Amino acid sequence: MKKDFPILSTVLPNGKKLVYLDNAATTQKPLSVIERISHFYKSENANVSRSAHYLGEQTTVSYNNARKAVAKFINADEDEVIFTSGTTESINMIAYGWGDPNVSEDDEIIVMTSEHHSDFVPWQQLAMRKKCKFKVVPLNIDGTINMVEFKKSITSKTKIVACARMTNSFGIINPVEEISKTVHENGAILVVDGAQSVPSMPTDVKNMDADFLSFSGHKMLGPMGIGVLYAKKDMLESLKPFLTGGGMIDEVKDESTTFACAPDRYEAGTPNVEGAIGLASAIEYLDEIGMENILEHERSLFEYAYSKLKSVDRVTLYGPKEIEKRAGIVTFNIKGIHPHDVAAVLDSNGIAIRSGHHCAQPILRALKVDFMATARASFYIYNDKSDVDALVDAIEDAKRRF
Amino acid sequence: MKKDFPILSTVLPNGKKLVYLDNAATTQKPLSVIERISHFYKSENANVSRSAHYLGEQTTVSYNNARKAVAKFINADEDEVIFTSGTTESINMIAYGWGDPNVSEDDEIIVMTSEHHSDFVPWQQLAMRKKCKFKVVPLNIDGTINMVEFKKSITSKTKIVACARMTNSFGIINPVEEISKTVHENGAILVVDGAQSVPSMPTDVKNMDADFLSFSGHKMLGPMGIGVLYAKKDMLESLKPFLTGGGMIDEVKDESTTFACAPDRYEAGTPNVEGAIGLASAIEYLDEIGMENILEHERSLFEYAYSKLKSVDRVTLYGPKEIEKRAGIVTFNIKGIHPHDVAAVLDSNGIAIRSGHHCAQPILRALKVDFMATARASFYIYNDKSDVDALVDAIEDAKRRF
Amino acid sequence: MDELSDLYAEVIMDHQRHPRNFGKLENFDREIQMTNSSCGDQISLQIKFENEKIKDLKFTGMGCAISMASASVMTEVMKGLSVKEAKHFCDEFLEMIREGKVPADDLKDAKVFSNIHKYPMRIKCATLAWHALQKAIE
Amino acid sequence: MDELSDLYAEVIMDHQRHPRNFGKLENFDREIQMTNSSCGDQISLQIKFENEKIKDLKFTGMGCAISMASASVMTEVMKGLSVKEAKHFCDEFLEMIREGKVPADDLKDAKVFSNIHKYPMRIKCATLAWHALQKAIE
Ligand SMILES: Cc1ncc(COP(=O)(O)O)c(C=O)c1O
Ligand SMILES: Cc1ncc(COP(=O)(O)O)c(C=O)c1O
Repeated sequence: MKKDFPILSTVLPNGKKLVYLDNAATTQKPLSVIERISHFYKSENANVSRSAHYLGEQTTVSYNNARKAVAKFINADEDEVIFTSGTTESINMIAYGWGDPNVSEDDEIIVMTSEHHSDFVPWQQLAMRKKCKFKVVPLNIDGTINMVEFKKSITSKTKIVACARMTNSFGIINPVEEISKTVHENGAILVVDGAQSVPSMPTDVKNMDADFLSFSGHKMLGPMGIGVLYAKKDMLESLKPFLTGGGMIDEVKDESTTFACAPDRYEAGTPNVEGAIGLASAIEYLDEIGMENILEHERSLFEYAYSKLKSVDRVTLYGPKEIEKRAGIVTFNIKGIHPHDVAAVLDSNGIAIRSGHHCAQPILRALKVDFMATARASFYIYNDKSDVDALVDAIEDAKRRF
Repeated sequence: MKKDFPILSTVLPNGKKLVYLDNAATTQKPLSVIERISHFYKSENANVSRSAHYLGEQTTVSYNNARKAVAKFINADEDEVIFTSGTTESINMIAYGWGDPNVSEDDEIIVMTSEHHSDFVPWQQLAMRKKCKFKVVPLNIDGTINMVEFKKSITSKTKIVACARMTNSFGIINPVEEISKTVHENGAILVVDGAQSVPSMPTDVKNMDADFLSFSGHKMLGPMGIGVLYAKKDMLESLKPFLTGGGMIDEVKDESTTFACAPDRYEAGTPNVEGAIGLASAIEYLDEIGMENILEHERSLFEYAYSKLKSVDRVTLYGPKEIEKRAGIVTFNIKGIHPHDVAAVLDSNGIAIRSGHHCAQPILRALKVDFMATARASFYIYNDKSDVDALVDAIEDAKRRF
Repeated sequence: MDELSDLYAEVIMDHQRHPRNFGKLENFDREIQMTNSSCGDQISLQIKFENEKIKDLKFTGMGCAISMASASVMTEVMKGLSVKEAKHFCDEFLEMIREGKVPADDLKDAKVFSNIHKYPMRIKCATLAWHALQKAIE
Repeated sequence: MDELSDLYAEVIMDHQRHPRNFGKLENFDREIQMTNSSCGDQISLQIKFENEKIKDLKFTGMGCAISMASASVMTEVMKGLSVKEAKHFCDEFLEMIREGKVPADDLKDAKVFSNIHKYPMRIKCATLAWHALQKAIE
């Protein structure tokens, strides 16, 4: 499979072969996606919907088909799929578009301590705008959600619960089905951050009963600058258009504007057609492998890495041990070496990992993680055991140097 | 030059050669831009800033260089350049990020009747949120701004004036320097919509003294999904971060969040690096031609088309006659034929134009334009006189058929 | 002629030039306004019912040849139909346009729009009046 | 060794292992906290002035080898300098790091960071403490 990804044959200036283990940050693109983008600009490109000529028709059809492909991929209806620029914009769109008109001072908003900043700060800021309660659910020592505490914190005043299906810090798969039940029993809505889960496991919005789901194209083989907001049909009534402008209006008068129907009403301005068709092409590639197989593959690499690293001196591994709670992310620290220095030594060995707070300061603070930072190796479809071996060797190199 | 643009050699299924005259909607991409994008995904792609490895470094350097290129192109400082997903998002970012915290009930917001919906609706909605006055400046009969009325409408209560430097409906170049003076004398801020002007003429933010300027990559040879918000340094104090999340924070605590410095604080989430470097590559191409030359080229095609069409029976041309008020957009109607049908006949002749309201209903309503819609042919760097000849011939064909 | 006659068939051009039932009813039971937001086409439809039947209907509007001809044809074929028949007719028409399905029943003049499904950008034009009718009788 | 010794020079490793002036001052005139938001490195810097001179300074913080060593070196070279000299020294250091400029003056141990400008992702690490000082004496 590596040969489908041109970048994976990169050799660093120092002669080392690239081993890309930073997939939770962004994934590499197969040739089919890269070529789909080129083909778009070489033979289809026009503005969408409003230009009734040959190219405009090509583009509009491709864009609509991309929406259908995304809808099918997550088991949603077409009208429930809104294209955005990424997970962060999707979540802000819910916070402003649904939160602002529907949340008031007496309400409560609940997030998990393990949320990514993009699924934490927008809710915190919404709570600040509304002067309402903002509850952060504590974690167990292994970084999983403390479900007892979560169930205690939710009340009839809770309006919104935000939760990632998979965390980016430790790669923990949260029990969203169970959370969803509790949320709906209490009359709140569930907003799921799928930035990590959608690329790595099967997604069925009806099964998990999410009211909103967000994810990013670039983390699942697609191009940058495209993301998705899934909004359950029932929510479309109460979801206010957030960005306004061309393409989302029905009629503009001096005093007032009427808006188009969903999904158009939520897509102001020229959409990123390139991004949408690139994402659709990525989905085609993923579907061919099968999302079940992807999860299994990630887990097998995780288990292999975990079993090798757990006995390595000075190495601390974060997160739960149970494989069913995890996907392909190994988060660790080496005693006495700051993760940035770990990353630098690994990089000199050709190995690309991420170091730092991973946009997840609350969990690092809560678990009192050394340096308030970690190293993180994250696997994807094109990684194999030899990549893990290279990682382990490089960790030994880091230990020797520091 | 046409050979730099692969799509321009398209032959339609009916055997007609493509003549692309829908450039005000979106432009085609030169091979250099298409290949820059492929190259990025084939050998540089990573997440920006936070991934300290070989690819992360490549990507970060390319992204920063793209910002420098954009800054230089409009004579701004690097910190004043914020990447967005397009003009529409840029304008919304000002309306929410500057408008909401700085406008109150007693204030006034002024826009021109000729604004694009993306530079009209966000201001109208802001005024509605704030319950403040929303003034729409009337036009002269030729669609230019009535400057006497504009100067009468502005008062010491005016907070924001929004104006396109070039309109997309008729391609009129507005006197922003003069408007800017009046706006600042009255203590208001000037928000310039550069979606049409930045691609077609030299831009110097210091010269025009804009407080904010927005534009889109896709209208200037760049990819879709990338845009720019220029914010004058003085405005950064009062411009609140609008989208929140990863990458724009300084420190996240449960109770509060501190934000990073500009421009990072305004770029939440994984940025569209592909888009930014694609735009930088487009700017390189444009710079080689020279923006002065581009304006001159567009005007020469406009004059040629205007002189041919003005004597054609049944054809109505919109907008001022003075060439110094125009760039390469010819807006017209044919008596008795709806512009959609005009576009369909032209399309069958291989000619791509746009028909409809061009996201500019207010001007069409104000000028009582037939059908509340027009046909619009818009030229760009790769068009030539033979394209205009083909347009004129196809107009005759439409007249024969209807 | 050429491939354009696919789109602008004789019958369509005739209805466009001489729209039937164009205007306002003196007496009507239901009035529907609808716009096609992407292109700006507008229609206003008035209907007079009698005994669960469409006794009379008229339209006014602004739009391209396809949307005006389609409205004209629609009013012509609908006049006199029962509400149930009209609904069925609408469904058949919309399936023909959107999916290219050959209609089971005789759609009369409305059949001339069968080529439209090959022109995805014009589907909304051809269906606007029919959507307005659907809304009026739902 | 290999190219990594470019980045982690002996002197840097030494300062990282044994940071100088690490801790808190009993008495200080100015305290500055600074974070590198992209990677989370933090520094807290305390300074005691006397006669327009930096009489004493100490730091605490958390960060990578580069940022900690750079803070340690900075405190060492700055102790005893006049505010004016310190400002100048800072400017020279930052130009060396950011643009790779060979410093006109003798930057003493601070020169070991001259390779950092080849590592754009580490520039912020190497300059954090110096920015904190700049802010303290501006
Ligand atoms: C004058 C003007 N303003 C704003 C826009 C909106 O730009 P975008 O659709 O790229 O957001 C456009 C183009 O559609 C335009 O021509
Ligand atoms: C769990 C999670 N949520 C949200 C985000 C934000 O996604 P993006 O940066 O693509 O907007 C990320 C990735 O950075 C993530 O891993």
